[in-house]
Amino acid sequence: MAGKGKLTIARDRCKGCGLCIHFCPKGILKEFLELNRLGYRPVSLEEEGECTGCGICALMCPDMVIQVERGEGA
Amino acid sequence: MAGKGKLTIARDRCKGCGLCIHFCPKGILKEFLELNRLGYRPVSLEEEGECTGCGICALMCPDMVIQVERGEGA
Amino acid sequence: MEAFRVIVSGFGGQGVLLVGQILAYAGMFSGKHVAWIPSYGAEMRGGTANCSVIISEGEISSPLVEKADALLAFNGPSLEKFEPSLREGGLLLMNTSMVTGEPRRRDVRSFGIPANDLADRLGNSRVANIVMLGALAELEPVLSFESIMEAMRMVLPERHHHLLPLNQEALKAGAESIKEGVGV
Amino acid sequence: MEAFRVIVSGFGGQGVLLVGQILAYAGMFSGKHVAWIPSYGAEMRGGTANCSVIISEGEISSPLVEKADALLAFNGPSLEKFEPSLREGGLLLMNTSMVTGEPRRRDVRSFGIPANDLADRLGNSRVANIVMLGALAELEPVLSFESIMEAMRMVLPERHHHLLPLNQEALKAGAESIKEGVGV
Amino acid sequence: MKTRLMKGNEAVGEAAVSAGCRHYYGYPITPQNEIPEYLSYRMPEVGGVFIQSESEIAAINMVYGTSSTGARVMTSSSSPGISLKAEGISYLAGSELPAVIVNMMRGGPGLGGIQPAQGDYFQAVKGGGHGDYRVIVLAAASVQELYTFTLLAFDLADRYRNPVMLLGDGLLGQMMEEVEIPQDLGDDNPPGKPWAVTGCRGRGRNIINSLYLDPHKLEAHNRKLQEKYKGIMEREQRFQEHHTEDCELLLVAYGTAARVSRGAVDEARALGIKAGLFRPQTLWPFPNRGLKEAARRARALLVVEMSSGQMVEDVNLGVQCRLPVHFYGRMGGIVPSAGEVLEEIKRIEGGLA
Amino acid sequence: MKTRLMKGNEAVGEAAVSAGCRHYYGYPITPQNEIPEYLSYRMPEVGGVFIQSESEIAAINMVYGTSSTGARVMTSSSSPGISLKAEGISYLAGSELPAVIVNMMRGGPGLGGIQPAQGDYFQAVKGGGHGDYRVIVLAAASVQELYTFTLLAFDLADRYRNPVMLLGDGLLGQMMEEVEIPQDLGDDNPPGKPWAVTGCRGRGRNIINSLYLDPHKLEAHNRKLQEKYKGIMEREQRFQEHHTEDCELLLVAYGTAARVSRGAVDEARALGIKAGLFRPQTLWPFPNRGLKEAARRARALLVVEMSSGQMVEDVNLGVQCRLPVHFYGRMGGIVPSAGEVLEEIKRIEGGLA
Amino acid sequence: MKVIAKRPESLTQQAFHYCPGCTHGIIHRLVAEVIDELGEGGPAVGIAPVGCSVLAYEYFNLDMIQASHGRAPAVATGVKRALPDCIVFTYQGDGDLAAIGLSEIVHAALRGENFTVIFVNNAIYGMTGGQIAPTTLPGQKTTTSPLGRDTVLSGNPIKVCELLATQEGPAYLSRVSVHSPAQVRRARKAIQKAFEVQRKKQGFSLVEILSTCPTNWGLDPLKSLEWLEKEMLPRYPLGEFRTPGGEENGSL
Amino acid sequence: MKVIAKRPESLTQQAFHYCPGCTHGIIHRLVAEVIDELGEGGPAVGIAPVGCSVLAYEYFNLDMIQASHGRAPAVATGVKRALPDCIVFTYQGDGDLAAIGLSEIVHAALRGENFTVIFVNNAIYGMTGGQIAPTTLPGQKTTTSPLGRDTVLSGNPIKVCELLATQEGPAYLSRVSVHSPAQVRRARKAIQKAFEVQRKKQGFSLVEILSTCPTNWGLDPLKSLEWLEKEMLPRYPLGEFRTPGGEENGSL
Ligand SMILES: Cc1ncc(C[n+]2csc(CCOP(=O)(O)OP(=O)(O)O)c2C)c(N)n1
Ligand SMILES: Cc1ncc(C[n+]2csc(CCOP(=O)(O)OP(=O)(O)O)c2C)c(N)n1
Ligand code: SF4
Ligand code: SF4
Ligand code: SF4
Ligand code: SF4
Ligand code: SF4
Ligand code: SF4
Ligand SMILES: [Mg+2]
Ligand SMILES: [Mg+2]
Repeated sequence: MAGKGKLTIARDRCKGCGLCIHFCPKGILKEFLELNRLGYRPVSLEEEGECTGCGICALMCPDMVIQVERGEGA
Repeated sequence: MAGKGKLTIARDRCKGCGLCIHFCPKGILKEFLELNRLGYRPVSLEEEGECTGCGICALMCPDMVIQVERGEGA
Repeated sequence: MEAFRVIVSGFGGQGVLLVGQILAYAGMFSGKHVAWIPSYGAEMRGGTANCSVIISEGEISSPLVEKADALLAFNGPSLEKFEPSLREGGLLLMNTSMVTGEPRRRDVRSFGIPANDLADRLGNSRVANIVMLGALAELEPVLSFESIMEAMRMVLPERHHHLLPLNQEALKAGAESIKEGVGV
Repeated sequence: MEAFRVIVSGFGGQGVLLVGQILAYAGMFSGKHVAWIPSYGAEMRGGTANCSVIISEGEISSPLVEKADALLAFNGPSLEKFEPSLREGGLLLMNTSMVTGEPRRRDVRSFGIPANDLADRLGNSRVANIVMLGALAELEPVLSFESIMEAMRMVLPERHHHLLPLNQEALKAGAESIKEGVGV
Repeated sequence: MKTRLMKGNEAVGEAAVSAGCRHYYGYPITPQNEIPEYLSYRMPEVGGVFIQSESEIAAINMVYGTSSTGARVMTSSSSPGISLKAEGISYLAGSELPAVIVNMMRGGPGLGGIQPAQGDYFQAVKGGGHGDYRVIVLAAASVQELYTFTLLAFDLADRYRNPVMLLGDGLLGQMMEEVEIPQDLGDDNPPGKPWAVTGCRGRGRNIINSLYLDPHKLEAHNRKLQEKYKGIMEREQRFQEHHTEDCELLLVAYGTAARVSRGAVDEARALGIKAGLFRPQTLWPFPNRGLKEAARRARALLVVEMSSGQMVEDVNLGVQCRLPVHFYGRMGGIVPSAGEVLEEIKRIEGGLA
Repeated sequence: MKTRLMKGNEAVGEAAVSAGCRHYYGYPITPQNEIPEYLSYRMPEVGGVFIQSESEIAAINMVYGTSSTGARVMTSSSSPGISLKAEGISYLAGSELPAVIVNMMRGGPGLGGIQPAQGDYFQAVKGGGHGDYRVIVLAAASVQELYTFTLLAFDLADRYRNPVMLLGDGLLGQMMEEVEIPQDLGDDNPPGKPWAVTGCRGRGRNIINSLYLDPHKLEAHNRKLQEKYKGIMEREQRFQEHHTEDCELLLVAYGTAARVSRGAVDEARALGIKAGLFRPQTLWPFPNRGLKEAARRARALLVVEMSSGQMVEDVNLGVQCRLPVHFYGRMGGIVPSAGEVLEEIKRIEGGLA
Repeated sequence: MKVIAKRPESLTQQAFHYCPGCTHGIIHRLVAEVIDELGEGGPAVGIAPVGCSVLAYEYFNLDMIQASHGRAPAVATGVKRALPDCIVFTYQGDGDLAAIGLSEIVHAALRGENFTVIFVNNAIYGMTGGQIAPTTLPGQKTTTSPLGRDTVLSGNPIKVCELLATQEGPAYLSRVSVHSPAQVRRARKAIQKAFEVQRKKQGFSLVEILSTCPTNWGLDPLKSLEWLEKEMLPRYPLGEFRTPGGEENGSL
Repeated sequence: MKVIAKRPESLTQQAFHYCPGCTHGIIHRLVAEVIDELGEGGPAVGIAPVGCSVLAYEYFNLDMIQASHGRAPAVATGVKRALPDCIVFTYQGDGDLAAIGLSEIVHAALRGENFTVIFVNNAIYGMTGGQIAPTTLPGQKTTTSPLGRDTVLSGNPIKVCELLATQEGPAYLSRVSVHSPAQVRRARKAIQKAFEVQRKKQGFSLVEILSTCPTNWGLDPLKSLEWLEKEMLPRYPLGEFRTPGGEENGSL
């Protein structure tokens, strides 16, 4: 089941709230170390291949930082 | 049982609304024919002796026109 | 007369404001300028009500009646309250069915009209106000009978127009009472 | 100097307003007139925050700092925003742990203080603001070390007084960093 | 042109309908209840909306909503009710929304009384609400003017995207006079409202707003408003004169007080006193130009108000304090009589002679 | 006498407590939130009552209730919130109830902004509410004055049975300055309140009321109020002067604008320009007497306001339009700089020379 | 002879200005009688905002406050917080309490302010001449609903007791009527209870009293009582909606 | 690849000013998604009064109105009566709707005005810096209840859905939350339903959404969600309180 998702993260819009990280069922989102333009540590996807494209991270992100795509049957 | 009540009617304060007349269980209150100072036909007690002093007329009078006294066991 | 000023006063429910409005319409239909001012307020309904009317050849500056040419007093308190507002030589019309007291003014022309009794005789005590109006029309030539009838047609809602004849009778009864010289 | 004017600016949460208050208290304890003005607003919390402080021998007429004698810039945006407000020859203190850009002004005296790093070294990154304050105190004789310590006692709630030694360390670290000449 | 006998309050209601206003929101208060009462049956007749709102505040905010959509809208009240609309009026002005607000003034302060008064001049003219804004204020002096000024109010509101207040008083609202209903019911060419909120479709989105967190933007917005107000001051001063050509004593009064004063002027003329009357029809913009002109020959002014003296300040400013400005006022719902005003005229005339 | 560093808003809160005020009702609004926040813990400490009311209207009416009982009471807000209190303030004035109302002004109109402004001068001074009434208006220019004027406000309110408004702005409310807490906390001999409603016992009943249905009674009531206002105008004009002895150009400004102007005056003096500053501390009553005196030698006036120009009308009236009155204003939350004002001074001075 | 019924001490000698047969008068008397009974229980302060009862300060022989339209609960809050041992009540109409003053009454109830509200529901704006009220019945004609209240346009009548009963805060909520001698006696009991709750500092108490407006209903006083019984009662069921003990009785 | 989650059309590109982790952002997105779906269903107008969401006019890609504090329901009434076929919604905070604007919301509901209310209950005044709200929980510390809400002094929190559900008028009333993915999905459904009710002209609809305020609660975003679940849910049970069909479900 793993590996059908693709994330696009607008890193400069992320406020580092951590909600996506907490709720990702695969635990593959992490805090990035460098500050972004806004002064926050934005999120980043650690293990790209593991993402299922479930969309939960985007569902919980208050700032629409994450766009999720999922492979259609692929 | 009849005949224990005594009414004092402040006729000049009566607005002729008729509530006391309607609710008197003995049906002994009537509209007076002459207009009072306020331009209303005030109430008057027709058959003094019949009044039981039940106080209902005073209970329903919005203008406290009627003072009721009742004979104590007398 | 350049302008004719009337005060109409009585208990609420006596049709006092209506009489004033009829006067105003009648004035307007006669091509005059008019102003009608009601009392308004939060006083007890069924308390006193009054209005004033000015019928004038020229534009009306102050719409308030300071000195009235005529007073229609429908009850005792009205007489008391507005008698002083009459100009010298003005008309004082009292509804003697309700007014028991005597006017104090001696410098005015006083008339007593048993308006309620006359109205009762016509079968409807509610036209007492029109009786008073008839009396005024008889005394004050500024108002033609026709313009008053026209005004009544205007003021009465369509559905009450069957009452117009009755009102016409009332007008006449009022006028008659003056002709018969019930003057005080 | 008749009056000393400072702007302190950074992200919300960096203790910017507090540094300003400590400055103001320190000024007051030195017998000066002071005025402290915070930015306030409905902007995003965690957005920028700033305050200005005037410490003056005489009464302060306009409490606004039009030209600052010193700027404490805790982050990049602050540097950008307030650099133009510095007077010629003024003091520019940058927290180089957060400010990555370069100052554009060449007519001021610039100093870089790695405040967060120094604070981390003291075991508590939250005292980075005090490190910056220490640097300023080192550069600007109007503020005695003692009056600043007294001010901190005033500003810190009683229950946090056990942190005073740490803050004293932070002050010193800031002062040291200047002495060591980290100036840009 | 048709002539009808109408109550002032009804004239306002009917004029609103004639002006194409199809939305009225208001809360009862004496002495203007005939406005909502009239419109409660008239609006449904013309497919319009009448809501007796839960409060004056709700009413002015419903006005804000309907005005945002570009539709003509009116509310009415009397003194205490107008006070409650202060915040809403400031918002309307700030968001540049057209709206007509009627105040049939009564005696104050507080609950006061319900008889005619003019104690709300300051509130109307200087702005009862917060901030730098202006409301165009029309002061009617007859039922006829209540009618025509209502039409005018809608036109001005749309033309300037600004709230317009129509001032009357209990007497004007309650009295009946003949009204000539004009054929021409106002602006031939009302401005379009491309700014209106209608649910954007095929155009950029519209925003109705008075918030500018950046003080520079808020200042720019205010400067724009002030420019607009300047234009209104240039163009919209309205007044009426009576015997001002040669007058030595110039009375200044508006609304009911002006009618009484007119009577007094006529009586004074009959006595050979050269009195005249200047009647502002717009209270803001105050007709300074006309006043200066009318006062050219005057040796003194007499301001008559049904208040403790409020417009008198603007009259003083209008004549640059160059002439003695006397004041005669009644308060609490008392309408001065022409006789009283005449006495005052004689007194001043005596002093002048 | 102790010196403390305080925020303006806190100084108001603490001064209220010092004045014996034990009842505060208010609703949050920037930039005055520190007043309710401070009092939410301070009032319980001194056995007082703090209620964050459901609205500004509720707050002003709670004030009405507590004031009726004779207790000292305060509310505070900022511009839009003050507009909502307009009806309540008119009621307080009409019923002659003492109360202290604080307005930390912000930019308007409408929602406007939250930065310091002075656009509510008209509202405060001419009365935002309906009817003929006056509110004593104190304008502080420092945190110290916020403190002392709060004390003064309570005294004046009680002395005249009248609401008193204390005007500040966002800057004064938010800034910290040193405050000397005086030993003498106000009136030694505050008037008794035999009129207060306390649940009558062994005395005639008391009634708090502003309703007079009979216009003659309402007029009499108004005359009584006007008499009182006249007395206040006589006795309570307050102002401060700076270099007015010999000034040729007199600046007039209050509050924050006055501080900036004072700086500008000092800089002008340094340039040899004979500028001076007249700072009204009471906006109503406006200190006409002091102004006339201060303007004696002046050849021109410059009014500086953080508004489009409101007090400028009263200044014109105050000097009887005998001198050119210039105006410099910033709006929308912008505080003018001393430099800007100095430029204006130079410009006018150039014209005079 | 024993006096059965007479003018209570807590009323002045001033004659009411109310219209003939208007039950405001009955309700005034009941409130005054209950306050009389409190005796040592209380110095009292009454607060009447705007409505036909605006002149209540002339009638109640107590310290009285005239308040702005709808705001009596806020004024009462200010009074009671300053005079916690004084009996405080408001006397409010339905336009006053349920239209312009809705927020104030709900929040006073939520805060559990310890005063008593006498809420006179006559389904109309009496004082201003008979406009629609929040409590006007569907179909009822008023001067601003000339064809009868259309619920699609003007909405549905508000049920105040029901509304308040959903919240914690109020200690006593009751709806009574005065359309018959028996009901008048019950109304009196409810008022007694409400003041008792206040005296015991149990919190907010409100008695909603269905009342007539013969003048603006266009009915004579007797027909008005009948109309009240026939039309209002089904919409506004009588009963206790909240008691301090919790033994509510929705259909007393 | 299919796009599962992206920025809805009904939002502009403007970044929110909300604090990190503030769920106002989630709620904005849900509303925008539902409006996207309406498609031909509606030109829409949104109304945001004052509160942290005052800048909503910068975020919703729609015709927008900024309204005065608490009065959005009155403004929406004015809009909807003029544009009966336009979708109209208000977006209000708990201070806005339940304190200063209580009267407006109740009366809009009573009138059955056909618009949708998005009611964001975060138990505090976010924008002004964390003062007590009518919905603040007993014991909760705020800047004006520094020792925690004392119900004796400040009263009890208001339950808006329960309050409105006692009256005829509202067609749809629901309380949802956004503290977990499952709840966010449910919240979305409720919002859909509310707009659907409006589109069908069934009347007034309101969705109360329990939301966080990490900044003023003094908790990090995650702890805030936990606090919401643990503290707010027991006070504010989720569920539908009114549906047009009548199948209310007090504990959905
Ligand atoms: C702010 C304000 N708005 C409106 C009014 C006018 N007004 C006075 S009483 C009243 C309503 C009266 O109705 P209600 O409260 O039901 O009392 P009732 O007269 O029926 O007993 C209104 C609208 C007012 N005095 N003040
Ligand atoms: C008339 C008025 N009073 C007060 C304010 C200040 N104010 C702005 S938002 C707000 C409350 C915000 O709280 P809430 O409605 O719960 O929204 P949140 O910020 O929590 O989302 C207040 C009191 C105002 N703008 N206008
Ligand atoms: S789409 Fe699902 S699996 Fe992929 S990162 Fe987001 S939450 Fe994790
Ligand atoms: S939820 Fe959004 S804002 Fe928060 S950390 Fe994740 S991407 Fe960033
Ligand atoms: S006391 Fe009873 S019996 Fe006697 S008149 Fe009155 S109601 Fe009738
Ligand atoms: S009830 Fe009272 S007012 Fe009415 S008729 Fe009887 S005595 Fe007169
Ligand atoms: S108008 Fe109605 S409520 Fe008012 S006194 Fe008359 S009958 Fe009673
Ligand atoms: S203050 Fe609270 S509600 Fe407002 S944006 Fe920040 S977290 Fe959200
Ligand atoms: Mg009623
Ligand atoms: Mg909130």
